[in-house]
Amino acid sequence: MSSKANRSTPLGLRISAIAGLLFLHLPLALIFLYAFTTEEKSFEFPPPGLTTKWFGVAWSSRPDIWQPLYLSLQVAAIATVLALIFGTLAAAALSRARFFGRETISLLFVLPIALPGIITGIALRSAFDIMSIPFSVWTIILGHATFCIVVVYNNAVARFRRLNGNLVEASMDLGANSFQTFRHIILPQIGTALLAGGMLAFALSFDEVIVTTFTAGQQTTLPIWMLSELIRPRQRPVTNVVAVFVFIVTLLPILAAYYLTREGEHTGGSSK
Amino acid sequence: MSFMSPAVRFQNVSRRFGSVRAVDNVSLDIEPGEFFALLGPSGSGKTTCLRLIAGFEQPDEGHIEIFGETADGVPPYRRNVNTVFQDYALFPHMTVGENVAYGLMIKGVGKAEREEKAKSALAMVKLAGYESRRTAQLSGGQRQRVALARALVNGPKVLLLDEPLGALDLKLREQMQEELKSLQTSLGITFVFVTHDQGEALSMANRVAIFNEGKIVQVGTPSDVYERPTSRFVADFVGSSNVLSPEFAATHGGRAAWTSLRPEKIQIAPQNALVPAACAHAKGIVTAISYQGAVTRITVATEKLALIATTPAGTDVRKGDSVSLIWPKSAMVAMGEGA
Amino acid sequence: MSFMSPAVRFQNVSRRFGSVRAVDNVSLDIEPGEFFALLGPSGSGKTTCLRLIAGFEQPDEGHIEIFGETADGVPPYRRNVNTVFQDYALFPHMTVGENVAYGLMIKGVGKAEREEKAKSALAMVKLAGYESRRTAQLSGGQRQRVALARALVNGPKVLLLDEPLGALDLKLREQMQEELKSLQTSLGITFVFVTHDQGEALSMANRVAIFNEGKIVQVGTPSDVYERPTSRFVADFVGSSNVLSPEFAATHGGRAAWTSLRPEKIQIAPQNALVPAACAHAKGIVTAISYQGAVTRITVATEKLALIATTPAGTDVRKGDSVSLIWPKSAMVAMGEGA
Amino acid sequence: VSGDPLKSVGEGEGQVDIVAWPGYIERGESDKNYDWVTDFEKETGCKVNVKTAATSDEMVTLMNQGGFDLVTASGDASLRLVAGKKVQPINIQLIPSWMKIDPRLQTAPWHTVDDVHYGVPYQWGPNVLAYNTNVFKEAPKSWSVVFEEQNLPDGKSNKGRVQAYDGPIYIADAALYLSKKKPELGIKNPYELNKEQYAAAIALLQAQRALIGRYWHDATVQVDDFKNEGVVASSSWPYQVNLLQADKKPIASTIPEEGATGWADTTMMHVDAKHPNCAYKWLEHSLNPKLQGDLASWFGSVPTVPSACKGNALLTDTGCETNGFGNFDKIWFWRTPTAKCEKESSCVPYSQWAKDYIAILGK
Amino acid sequence: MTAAVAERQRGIGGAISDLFFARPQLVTFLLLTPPLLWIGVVYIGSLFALLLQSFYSLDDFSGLVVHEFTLATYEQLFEASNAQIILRTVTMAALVTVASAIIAFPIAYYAARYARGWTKALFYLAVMMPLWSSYLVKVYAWKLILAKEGIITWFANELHLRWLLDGILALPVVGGPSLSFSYIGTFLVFVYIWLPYMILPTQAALERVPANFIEASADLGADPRQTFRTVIFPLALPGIVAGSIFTFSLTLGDYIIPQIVGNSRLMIGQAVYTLQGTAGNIPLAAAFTVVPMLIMAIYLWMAKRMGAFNVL
Ligand SMILES: Nc1ncnc2c1ncn2[C@@H]1O[C@H](COP(=O)(O)OP(=O)(O)OP(=O)(O)O)[C@@H](O)[C@H]1O
Ligand SMILES: Nc1ncnc2c1ncn2[C@@H]1O[C@H](COP(=O)(O)OP(=O)(O)OP(=O)(O)O)[C@@H](O)[C@H]1O
Ligand SMILES: NCCCCNCCCN
Ligand SMILES: [Mg+2]
Ligand SMILES: [Mg+2]
Repeated sequence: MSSKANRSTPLGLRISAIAGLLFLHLPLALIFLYAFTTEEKSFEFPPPGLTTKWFGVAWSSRPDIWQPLYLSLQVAAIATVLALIFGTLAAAALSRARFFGRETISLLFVLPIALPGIITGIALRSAFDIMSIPFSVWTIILGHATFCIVVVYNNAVARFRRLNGNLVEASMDLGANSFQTFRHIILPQIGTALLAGGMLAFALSFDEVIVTTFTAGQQTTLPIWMLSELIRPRQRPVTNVVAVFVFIVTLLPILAAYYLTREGEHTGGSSK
Repeated sequence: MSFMSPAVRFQNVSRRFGSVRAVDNVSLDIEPGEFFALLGPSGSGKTTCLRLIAGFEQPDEGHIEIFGETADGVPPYRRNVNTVFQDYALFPHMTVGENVAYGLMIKGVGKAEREEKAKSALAMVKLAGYESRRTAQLSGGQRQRVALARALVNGPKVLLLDEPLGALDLKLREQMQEELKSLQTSLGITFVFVTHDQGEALSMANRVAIFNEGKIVQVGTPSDVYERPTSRFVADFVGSSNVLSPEFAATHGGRAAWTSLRPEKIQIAPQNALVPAACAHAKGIVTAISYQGAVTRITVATEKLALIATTPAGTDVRKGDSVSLIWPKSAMVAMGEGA
Repeated sequence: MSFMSPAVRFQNVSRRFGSVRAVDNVSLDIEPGEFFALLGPSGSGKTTCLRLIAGFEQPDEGHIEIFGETADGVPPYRRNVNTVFQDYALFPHMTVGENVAYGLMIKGVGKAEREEKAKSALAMVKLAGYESRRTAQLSGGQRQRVALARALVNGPKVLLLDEPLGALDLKLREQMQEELKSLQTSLGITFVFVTHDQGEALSMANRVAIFNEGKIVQVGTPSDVYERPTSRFVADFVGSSNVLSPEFAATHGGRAAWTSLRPEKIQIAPQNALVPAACAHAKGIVTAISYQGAVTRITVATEKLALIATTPAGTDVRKGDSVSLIWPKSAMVAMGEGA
Repeated sequence: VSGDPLKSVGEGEGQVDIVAWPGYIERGESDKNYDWVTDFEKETGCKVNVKTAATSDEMVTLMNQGGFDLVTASGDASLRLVAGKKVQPINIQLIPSWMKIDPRLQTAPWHTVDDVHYGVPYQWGPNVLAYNTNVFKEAPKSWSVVFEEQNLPDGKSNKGRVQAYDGPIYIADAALYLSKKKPELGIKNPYELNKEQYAAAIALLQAQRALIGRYWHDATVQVDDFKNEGVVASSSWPYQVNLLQADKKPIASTIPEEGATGWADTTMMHVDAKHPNCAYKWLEHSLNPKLQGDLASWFGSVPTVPSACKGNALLTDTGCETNGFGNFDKIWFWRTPTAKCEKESSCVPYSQWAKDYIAILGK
Repeated sequence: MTAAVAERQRGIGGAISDLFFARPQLVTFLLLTPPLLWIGVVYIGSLFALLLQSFYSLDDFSGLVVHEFTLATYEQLFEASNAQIILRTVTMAALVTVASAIIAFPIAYYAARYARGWTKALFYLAVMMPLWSSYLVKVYAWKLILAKEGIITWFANELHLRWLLDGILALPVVGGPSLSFSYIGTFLVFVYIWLPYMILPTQAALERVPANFIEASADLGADPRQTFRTVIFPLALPGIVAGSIFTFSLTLGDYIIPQIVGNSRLMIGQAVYTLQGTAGNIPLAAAFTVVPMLIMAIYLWMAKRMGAFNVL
């Protein structure tokens, strides 16, 4: 990779890339804008007036936000942890050995993300029915972790594939047993991939509606809360306030993850 | 532990991968303190041999002993053997110092002590002061030395090196060859060294094993294998050689056997030059001249076969000249039967 | 297009990357039909030079002409120049045949015709019948030859090769060197060749340019640069050399200048051997002997400096012997001033 | 033992989970004046958890999933719930206010099966024709404005400007319209259609498809459609009309001459209700005249307790009449169509309705 | 002097490690079993349970599921109205996928090949942020954009482009009374929501195209356009295919977007969602789910062969 310096960006490319990004972001700007509208139930354009009161309202007089927020955080956190464990195990197993059926199994592991969420949802739901498992936080987590595993698995498998096998042997050569090697060598090497996978898993879980609809009983996760707020608005700007809040709170972790994972790529690849 | 037992002993060791016999019934003793080189073409089993010693592979057949103790089933992390990997395999998430101290940390050596030891190991390879560098900031030669320090700090009884100089450019390689050699001499550790560069093997090793297709075809001192190759394969593989057919050898004062004749033993003389009694000769026409700096390589087509001679630079033969090739009969080395 | 114009002309070309002067005010003519080698340490600007010729880089200063036509602003795809990349850069989504036919397809040559041409280009590099192979199924040497065929099939006027043999092992490399050389001779195309292997440069090239830090420090035939280095840098970089200080040279029959003396020019004689009139000599003690097969490399510490001599194998000196070193005064090559 | 009615109402379990139509159970969050939950919670210690459902199908689905104590089921859901054994008989002895219920509703067939009561009537009302008063200076007289392509009084076609309900039960609205428009079909009950009558209704709806930009599915979504999507006429509920009028939108409603379908909702109790005591407490509370009157005012519906019509500040004394108290007999309340029916020898069942309605929407 | 084959203290970890070393298959087995139990048994088992339901049927009279093997439900699946749903959904999914790929490519290409340093970080953020923003809130934002009284109309009026908008809305099939009541609207929202899922893998694939392939192509005479067509695009294709796994599958199964923005014509997701509620027609709902399952199975198989999984 050299000589970027004399390669100027073709104009057409620049324009279509920027247009594409605008397409991605103008609706987001709208979400921001309508967190400040004076309307309460349904939105019109242009907004009749602007106010910051909804931030106060959301903070102090809408206690119904907190429970779903907490539940979503809880579900996403646990699903992500489960996904990290199971996804890493699967990635480690499938990248270290070749055995009959390995290809099939690797295909199986991407299935939950490749099949529409509604199928995952209904299938799990009917399984819960058959086995008389009552709905609970755990059924939601089970549903989410099922597709989160894939996200972590994908990230981890890609990193394992690039992990220089000699590092593991070098560690054993220097006296470290399997566990020590895992802790001191493998984990730091795949750490950034797990971080990236974990973040994406968390994001997907935190925002998942469809699978949740089928695997939740009475519990209201944040997206479910949002859905009912949007369909039957009480104070519609409050929904936007919550969305904006989530947006801002996640900005920094995403940026941090970006730099961390980049560093990982860098050092991961420099061993040659 | 017996002081008489070899550092490494292979007893009829075989290692197969599917249908490939990577190492095929190899028996070998490497003595303590030797600088032992494994030489052979790509895929001939050199790396597999090292991996068997390190414990990354287990023999399918046969036994390996290290200093008289069986290595059967002993995992790498329980062998007092260390490896310098071809690509160094430095841990990219650790500093130079942490890399070197890794083995000690695993052993449970305290922080202060292992930092001290890492420091002196780095000093030994002339990298004092590099402790806190990132490995990505090192040049190839520096990495190689870190890998060496990381292995040596554990005080191995056998050090395995798999083409450690392969990735370096010529000048750096020459310099590292000298450093390695003097380190080995001063530490007295057994070095087992894989290379595909014969010059390296010949100049550095006490003994060389030549591999071909998983088998050892010859073991001996560098001059053994260079000057007395026992097979066409060795003659051809180690340096360049003219291989004379039994007939040609017989009619030129040698034995009726496949015979090796090194190019540098052949002198180029005018067509009608006198031939000393102890020498053989052949007439031919110069077909190619290749300048190589210190020497010039001249190809001469004789009636029967093309011979290559190397002469000091500046010889004024030209393409198309008719010349006489003269060589001492003693320079013809007969090799094994069908070799 | 004038037949008198050089194949490639650099006029005061510079290329900077940030503060690095990768190519620094280089002027150079490469004649049509030459086999021209660029030699120099890592980072000295060889690749950048090739990239300037190919058009992947544009000079920051100066001009490049190709066969008399300016290359300023001409994109790579409009230059009648082709490149064999160091890592071959074969397209993984195409078969061998498609790779070779790629340039023709781009030119709009019909399917039948380009397949025909690809076929004969592959035959030329001895890969007939490999058309439908995937590139992943090829060995290193085979890939290199596909890359060559892919470049040659377009009938370039200049072929650029960036360390094309770097990844191959010795035997294969020697074989490819011969193939390349004979191809170039038979096609008469101008080859510009980057290597870090001096042996390769010396034996293959008509002329060699030696690079250091973005500058050309010497251009000449192989024997020019080997036997008449104009600077310490060249003397040291090309082959191994004893560099004598002006004082040492002056007291030993040379000029009072930094002087190069090749090890193979030095003879080792007994302490009191007669010194012919045309020769210089120095006495010293043997400090190291390194067996290298064809030759043995002997280090002798004289009063002033350590000299290296190479002698044919079999010389029976030993470490610690007191010897006399004798060399023709003509072998001392004085180099530029502060070089 | 699940399914057996309670013999007496004991201590509350601390909560009650209810599936309800939007706007049916208010705790003052939308408008402080409309709150019939807070006091109940204080008195009984039963926390009320509400899950709103937009359609009868959604309600049935939620009840099938379980986890709820009560549901405010309309007639097209109630019998399905009874047949599906998802709801339990109600012991009316435990509901002192039972006798206050409008006699017309006490044994209504959508909650009484073989003389067993499966619920407590909650509210009822018509599916009105909502229209934009800027377009219609006078109230439209016939449902034809949504069924047949025509120019509206503003001179523009009704195409793309009218809506129909997104639910199979809307086939009954078409049948009701046809019962007047094409008397020769002999439609006597829009929920009991023989093959021929049914086919005519389907044909009408298929033709109507070309007029509809989007079917309305959710009450509050329809409010948006009236505001933002240029909808000028649609079958609707008084609830939407109230919301739109409160927002000063030029919307009014009428019951055209063909009459109207409607809903009469019943609070029913899940067979596996986990909080039966709180549920009974709520059932009794649901008949509270204050609640009934406030709700009628809020939703635009009619109380099932006639006494609620008097003296309610929010509803006002004319409220019940306005919301259709006198129209009870003109309203064809939602029911689940079944193959076995009274007026015809055999009728097209609901499953067929459901399938065909999907096909109509997809046309 | 320590023994050559050292006897270091083992501890429990060491002992297990020794066992693992001697039996590498055991390690693979131990690693693989838990995730395989989850995905291979629980998840796949659930899918089979669902699949099984599609071979039951619904009794029209009682509305109850008949637990007897029959293909009647599949017959229903291919009735005109249901076949229409499948066709409509697959067409939509295909168009959304193609459009996402077309819009995503320049972004991914720019990010992979031209953006450096902070611009690269900016691109990354720009793609990740929409992914982290609530799906529902985004969809509702679009409703406001597309509504008849919405933003697009507002701008069309301001810019005197109303004729253009009306012209678009007058298009047969895809048009409608308003953008938010039309296929165009549904399509736009789908493309918008799934776009990041297309950009990320495409960018990953593009980043893996070595720079010297592009130089080699130029060297052989290909101008940038030809290089793009013959080298860059084919090599980025696995990434696009990986992205299309998401866009295609997510469109196949989504029931929320077409319900909020659309013309009430059902898509598979909505059909499944309503069927399993409406009259509890689980068999038909299950039969409907078989369609995406089959499509995705074939799709995955092809994608795997193209190497798309490496950039998923
Ligand atoms: N893990 C393995 N699986 C399958 N085959 C293997 C494996 N390791 C080595 N081989 C095969 O065994 C043979 C010997 O390989 P080995 O690496 O020991 O050769 P080498 O002499 O080190 O070659 P090189 O000089 O190319 O490094 C080769 O044919 C190789 O392909
Ligand atoms: N694209 C680039 N950006 C920044 N610096 C560069 C770039 N390309 C080359 N350089 C720098 O220019 C100098 C010359 O590099 P070049 O690749 O020409 O050397 P080289 O002689 O080919 O070396 P090598 O033998 O290692 O291939 C080096 O210092 C290198 O780091
Ligand atoms: N960001 C919301 C999109 C939902 C994606 N869900 C993926 C799960 C697929 N089963
Ligand atoms: Mg090897
Ligand atoms: Mg280079």
